[in-house]
Amino acid sequence: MNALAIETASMPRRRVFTPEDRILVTIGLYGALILAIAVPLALMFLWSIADGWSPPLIVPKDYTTARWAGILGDGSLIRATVNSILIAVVVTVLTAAIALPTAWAMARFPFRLKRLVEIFILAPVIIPGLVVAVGIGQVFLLFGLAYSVTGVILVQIVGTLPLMIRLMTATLETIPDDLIHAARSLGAGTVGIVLHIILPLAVPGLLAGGLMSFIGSFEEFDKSFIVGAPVVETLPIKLYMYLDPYSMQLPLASIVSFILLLPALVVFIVAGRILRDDLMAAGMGKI
Amino acid sequence: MSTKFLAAAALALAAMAAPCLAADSNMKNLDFDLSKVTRENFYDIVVPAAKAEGSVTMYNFAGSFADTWKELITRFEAKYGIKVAYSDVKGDQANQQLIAVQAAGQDSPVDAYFAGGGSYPLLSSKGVVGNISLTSILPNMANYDPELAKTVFGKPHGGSFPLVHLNQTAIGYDSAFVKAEDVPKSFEELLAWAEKNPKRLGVTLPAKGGSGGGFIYSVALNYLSGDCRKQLTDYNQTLQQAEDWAMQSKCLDPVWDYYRRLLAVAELTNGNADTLNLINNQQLYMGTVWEDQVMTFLGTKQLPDSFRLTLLEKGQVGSGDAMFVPANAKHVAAALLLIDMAISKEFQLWKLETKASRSPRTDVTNDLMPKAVQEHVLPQSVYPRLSLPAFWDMSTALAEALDEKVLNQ
Amino acid sequence: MSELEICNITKDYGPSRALHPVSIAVERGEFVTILGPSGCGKSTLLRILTGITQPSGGEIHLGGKRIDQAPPEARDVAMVFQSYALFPHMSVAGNLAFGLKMKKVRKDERARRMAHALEICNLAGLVDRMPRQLSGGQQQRVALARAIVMQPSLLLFDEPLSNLDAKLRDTLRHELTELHRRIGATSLYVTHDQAEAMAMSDRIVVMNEGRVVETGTPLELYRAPKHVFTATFLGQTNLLPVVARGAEAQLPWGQSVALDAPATGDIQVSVRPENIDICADEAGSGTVCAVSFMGANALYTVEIGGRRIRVSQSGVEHLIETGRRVTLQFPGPVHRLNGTTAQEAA
Amino acid sequence: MGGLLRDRRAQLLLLLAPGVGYLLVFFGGPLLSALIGSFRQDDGSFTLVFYERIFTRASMMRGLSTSIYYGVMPVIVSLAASVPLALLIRRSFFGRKLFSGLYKLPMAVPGIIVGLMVIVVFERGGFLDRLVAPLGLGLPKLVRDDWGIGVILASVWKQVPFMTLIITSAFAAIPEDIRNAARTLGASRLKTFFIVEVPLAMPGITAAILLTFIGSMGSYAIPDIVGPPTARPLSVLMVKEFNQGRFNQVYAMGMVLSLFAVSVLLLYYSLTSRIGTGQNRGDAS
Repeated sequence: MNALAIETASMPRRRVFTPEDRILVTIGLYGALILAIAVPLALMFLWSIADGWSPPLIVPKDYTTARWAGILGDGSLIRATVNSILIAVVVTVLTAAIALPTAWAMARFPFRLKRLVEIFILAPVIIPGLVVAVGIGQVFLLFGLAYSVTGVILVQIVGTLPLMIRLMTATLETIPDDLIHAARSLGAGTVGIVLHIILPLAVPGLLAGGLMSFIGSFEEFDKSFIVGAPVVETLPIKLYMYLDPYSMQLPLASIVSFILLLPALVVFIVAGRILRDDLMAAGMGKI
Repeated sequence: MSTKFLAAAALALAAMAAPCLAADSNMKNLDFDLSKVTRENFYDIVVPAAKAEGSVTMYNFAGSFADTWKELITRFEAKYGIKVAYSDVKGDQANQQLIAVQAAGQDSPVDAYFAGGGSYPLLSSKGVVGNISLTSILPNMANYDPELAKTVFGKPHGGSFPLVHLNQTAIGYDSAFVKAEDVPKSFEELLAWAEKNPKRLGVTLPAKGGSGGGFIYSVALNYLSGDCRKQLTDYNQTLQQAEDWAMQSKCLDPVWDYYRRLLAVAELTNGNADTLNLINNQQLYMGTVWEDQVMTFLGTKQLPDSFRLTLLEKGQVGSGDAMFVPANAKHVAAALLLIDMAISKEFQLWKLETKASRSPRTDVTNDLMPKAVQEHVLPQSVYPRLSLPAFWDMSTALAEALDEKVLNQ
Repeated sequence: MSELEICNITKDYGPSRALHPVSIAVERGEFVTILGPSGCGKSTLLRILTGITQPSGGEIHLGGKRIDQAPPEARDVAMVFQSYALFPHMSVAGNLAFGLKMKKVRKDERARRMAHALEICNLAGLVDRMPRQLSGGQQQRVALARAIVMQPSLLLFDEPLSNLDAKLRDTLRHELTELHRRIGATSLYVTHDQAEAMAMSDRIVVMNEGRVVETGTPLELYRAPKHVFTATFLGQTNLLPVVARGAEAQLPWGQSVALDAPATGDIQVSVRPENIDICADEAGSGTVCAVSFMGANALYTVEIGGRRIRVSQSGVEHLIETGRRVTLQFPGPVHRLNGTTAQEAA
Repeated sequence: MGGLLRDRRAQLLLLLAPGVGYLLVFFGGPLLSALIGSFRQDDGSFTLVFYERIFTRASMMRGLSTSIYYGVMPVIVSLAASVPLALLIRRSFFGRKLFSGLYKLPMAVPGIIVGLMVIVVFERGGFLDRLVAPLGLGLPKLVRDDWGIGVILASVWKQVPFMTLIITSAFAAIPEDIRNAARTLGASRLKTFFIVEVPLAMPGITAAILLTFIGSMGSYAIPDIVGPPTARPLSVLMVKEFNQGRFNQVYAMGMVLSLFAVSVLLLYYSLTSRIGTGQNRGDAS
């Protein structure tokens, strides 16, 4: 509701279009979308159920669901999925909790070296994940955190924190100082302000950051594997084996891709209504 | 009665002997006296100890082996009532994990690890392989290939790293496009065929797939002789020494020349599966392949039924994958029992029939395969006659040198 | 003791001083306006009163209690913000209830106070609206209601009308005055708009450059400002250096006028435009440079003795054209200013 | 306590502590140990040999230039696609809401799956080839091709939504009045776009360019799967070294890659001279 109003408010006047224009734009954009996203996905789906697909066949002649049944029939897959969901939820909540105070500082305190702190927060995005993962893996072994759910959660937060902090910073920057002052003069203490003013107003950022963190955690492989596998089994850890680039079998890899993509697909179809573009852009597209 | 007594005795012994055992082997979690175990008393000592442990953790590095091990585990759990915690892993990363654990002095997270045969030098140099002479104490290894019982691809392993599955690199071709009389029989003929059919031969990039790595080592074996060949097959070299030699030696010039001419007319591919996919797409007619992977792809109709395999004269390398007990494993007895069952004749036969997975047992032979399967595997005329042992460190070194000397020039 | 006593409050930002010792007293029920140009320190003072900003020195007493060290939520002070600062995620009712909930006011009491505030602010039909569904004037009234529902000892206004258009501002100004009369809350109102200040206040505190310049009723400050700043900031005026000789003084162009307070020597006087009469006279020493007709009156700019004097003539039937010669007359005594410095006189 | 909380310096540190502290411990620490590791032999002695290998080996040097190539090209192509897309999305069309949710999907697709998609569609003898074969046409090689066009395509596919999102917002943030002012002052629609809107949207666009560049340059799965086997970027070579257990070499390569990315960032900052304070945001009073 809120997002809706602001989105329309940010584009107050659009150029006037004739209905034909609209139809052309609609056809063009959706056409491009189908070609770029739907067709590859459809082809991958065909691969996942094809029973043999060689030239000159444009679509497979025979189909099988045996492979789907085989992968889905693996009982440990459910356990891994539950693990993944639980870990993703905890990671998302912790990420938000850790990010909020820091984002508040980044959004509302002027200080020297702020730029430097910004770069540092962005750094996990810049530095190749493998380097960090190997380093963390060895540090965790010393602390006894390796092969524990705790370790996996801790290491995944390194990946989700930067985006969350940036999204939250962008959100919190938009809260006027006066609102806080008004709340204080109306008798709200620090806790009251956080609970009644900041958190409710940070909801768009929390939603955006939360969804991205959830997907990020749900699909994370490298770091989770190095720290957690195989004692902690998440869905990607279970499935990435089928995606070994050098011996990847297209039919199996397609099935796995679909299972991994499912949450992202759902989120982004829903996201059109929840995620605020301006926030996402402000959080991600600013250096 | 006597079993029970023995078990109790073994446990008591283990309790007393544990500290000194830990000192002379790298298995600090032993709960029975390993040094007393022989092929004869194996089950008497190990079965009770394994049942006391109650469970065993197993890693599998090969994606294509998941259902194979599922079968083994079903049989194992039914027979011994010991729970198997099974995980599919990515070999390279699992290796690094075990190395890190070992370096940190912690217990191994896995008890029985089905690992790539080529990873032995790396794993053993980092102390990851448990010092247990499996090949001399496991009863089912009595009929084990004596060569493999002591060495793995030339490296002595003292029985600690026994292969439980063998596989073979080969030249695969679609017989619908390659006539029987055109099938190359030597490396020269292969090159000639490629020059006559440009971009129809797929060569897997050695760094990205064993079929390519095996091929480059096979080429080197084919062209080198005398002292050069001695150096090429000197298994005592470390990876670093092999790299230095591969980078500098003039011995390998014929290999580089061969590759330069071959790659001018062949397609360099990004992996074993990549080569097979292109053959399925009828873009390539011939390529470097793994025999067992071809079986898998045929089974899921990702290769035409007309696909055939052959080996070149002077030989191509074969490899294998081992199941071993990592250092400081926690359920050693159960792991021993599991490996013993994996190498049993019944299981090896089953594996051969369903997966074309060759066996290191001398009593499991090709002619036991069903006729229909035999058509799609290497014919008896070439296998095992033309199978040569792989030397993966050298292969890696050659792959790196190929990068510097041919691919990036 | 006054309801609100501000004693020697100072505020420093590093080496720069935003407030020099400022002292203001406000009586119970009084409506006092702090008037000054932007940057004069009036908003800082307001923030110090709410507790958002900490003073560097001085004391504040409200209802006999010292409050300058208390956190904002512990002060019995409510503020109407320039931006209204309505909570965008709460309805009108939610905004009003917020402070009451924070202060743990009982539910029935809360309902009673809210109903009262809604009624006197004319918001009865808007309780369930969200702030973004309200017009500027409505938002303003909600902000006001949110402050008065607290029944604070002190009500602060930070230029609450500056975001509204001229006509609405006028209406709301009247409503505010009316409202104040009804609830009688001790109020401190900050603005830079002198008309607003004069129309609404019991007293005005004029501030400039972090200091209180002078304090008085609107009438006093307009008619008899002590300082040049007050004279120029409140309405329009002509500042003239004169030579005083007792009750009389000589204007720069030689004309003699009466002084409202006797003096001798070089002093400065302030003459409001409406206190000068203008007559067309071919022999006059002044020349009309500009005329603007304002409806109720006409404004002339007259050049005389090398100076430009502004004259306002009300009830005009025909205008004197530019270029015409005129004479100026001063029917009453002119106002003598204090604190005149040579520089200011120039 | 109260006094401490009043002190803004203490407040700031307290607030920064969770996020920055977390990253210092779980990211900075490992990074530092990686940095030290990149200069250490196994026996603990100092060495430059891992860096020396990067800058002396033909494959590594080619890897570095390939990394840069795979960083730059997708940016150029993405930009060419994103700007028109962003301008179109501003318009009102049917199903706009659904579209703006769907087009972002690639942002969440792991690189390895993107590589798989490219193979499924573009592999020689694959779907497209078979589709156009009856017409007597042949497709150019897009997988494993020497120019890495497949890699660039895949990276673009993954980056366009991100760029479009940022550019759309950058344009949306320009007040309509400024646009109108330019038009009333006589600028044509096209001129308004290039002289007024593009410069105003530039900060957003450059940020998108930089992040896309860093993202594409460091990506591993896509060039590994669809890139040519000969020219492999540093990221792919790094994983190869990891698989062989040469952690120190991995660290050194990671440092070189990171250093490159960071220096591009710093160059950007020095060009826009924004480093240091960051006083432009936050209210001091």
